[in-house]
Amino acid sequence: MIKVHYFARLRELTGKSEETIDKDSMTVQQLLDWAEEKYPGFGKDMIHVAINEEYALKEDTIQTGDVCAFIPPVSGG
Amino acid sequence: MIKVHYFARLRELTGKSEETIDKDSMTVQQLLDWAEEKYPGFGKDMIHVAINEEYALKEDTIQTGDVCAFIPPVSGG
Amino acid sequence: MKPFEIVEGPIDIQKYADYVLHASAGAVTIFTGNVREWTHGVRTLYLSYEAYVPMAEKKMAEIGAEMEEKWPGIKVAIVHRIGELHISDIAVLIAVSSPHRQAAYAANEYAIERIKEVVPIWKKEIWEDGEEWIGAQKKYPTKGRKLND
Amino acid sequence: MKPFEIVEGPIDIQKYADYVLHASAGAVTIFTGNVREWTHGVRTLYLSYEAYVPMAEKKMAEIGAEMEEKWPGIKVAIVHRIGELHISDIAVLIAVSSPHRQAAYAANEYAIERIKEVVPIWKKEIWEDGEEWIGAQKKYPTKGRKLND
Repeated sequence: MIKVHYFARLRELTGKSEETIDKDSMTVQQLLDWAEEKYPGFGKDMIHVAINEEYALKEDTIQTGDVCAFIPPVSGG
Repeated sequence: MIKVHYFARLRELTGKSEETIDKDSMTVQQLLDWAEEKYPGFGKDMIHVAINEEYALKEDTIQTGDVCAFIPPVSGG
Repeated sequence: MKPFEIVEGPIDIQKYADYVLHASAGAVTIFTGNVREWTHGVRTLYLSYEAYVPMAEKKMAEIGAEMEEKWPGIKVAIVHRIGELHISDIAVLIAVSSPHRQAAYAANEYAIERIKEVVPIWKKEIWEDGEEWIGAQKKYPTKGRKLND
Repeated sequence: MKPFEIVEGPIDIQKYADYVLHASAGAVTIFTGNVREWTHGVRTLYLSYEAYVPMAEKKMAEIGAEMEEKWPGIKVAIVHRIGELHISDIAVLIAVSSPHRQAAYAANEYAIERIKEVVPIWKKEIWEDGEEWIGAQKKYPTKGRKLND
């Protein structure tokens, strides 16, 4: 089970703040591909993924129990 | 009559905040020479003079009625 | 208060100024990013900020640690507000104290640049004729403006 | 309050932040110069500031005018306190608002440099073992330190 958070444009696109994926393990790239397929217009090329509140690389592996977040381009400040 | 103000170290050296000089006209250089002679240790080489609240040059002329101030090196901030 | 925090209400400048001040501090710089009504001729009605709160606070604390390493002796607080913000409201505040002023200025400006790069906070601008999430992505070129660019 | 003023009591940061803020301001920078207890290993007990008040206010206003010419669209307030100041008291405050942040930082830093050059204000440092008027003159090399150097 992998938990994912959606924020800002992605929260509005998906219509949800978070959901749980029933997988034991996947790479960040696989997570992005999954999201793009499930939510057309997701825009995975512009989105970073955080695993347990830390930015991850596309080849990093997500394990069951991890909390992930899709991070679209930030605009704080 | 020319009025002069003393501040900071000069106020303590002269023992006064201001005084009036009984002259109709003098240059800034003459005013500095006058002060150095009257108050040994005045340090005229490091002191600017303001005439009516504006920095003046040594060759500028002070007229009767002007208000002057000796401005030692500033240290605000 | 926490020195690196996301808040949902108004930001009180004095509170953060007091936090960074101490007996060895000769200079304090405070930056506030405020909601501006007009940007390139477009009128903003209000902004809506959203954050990934725990990660945002963690990233702000990391920026603070970077700053204290680059400018030893400084003390830092960073706060960002989320929710609906109106004209002139403070969205972000950075307070830095330092023995000497140069570090206080340089570190403060470094902080806002880093915040805009790495802290997971998003801004939606609401205009009279529409709204949009602001970000650096290529999809938003025509309206992709930033608060304090 | 006046936007360029010498005061004899504590300086309230919020008052000057409020003064410079307006609907087109996206950024505000505030600098405070505070009395520091330790400078190069020497302990300051307190400071005493003296000003040629009317000329000081005039010179601060001139600095503000220079700034508004160099960075159009900014709004500025400068206040300096005189009298006896104790550790952590604010001696000088500069508040600058601007549509964009870069000008707010640059203009603020410009202001403090100019204040230290041209505004007729003098500081006396009082230590445990003595006191001295601080200034740039050659006669004070060994103890000629500045508040925010």
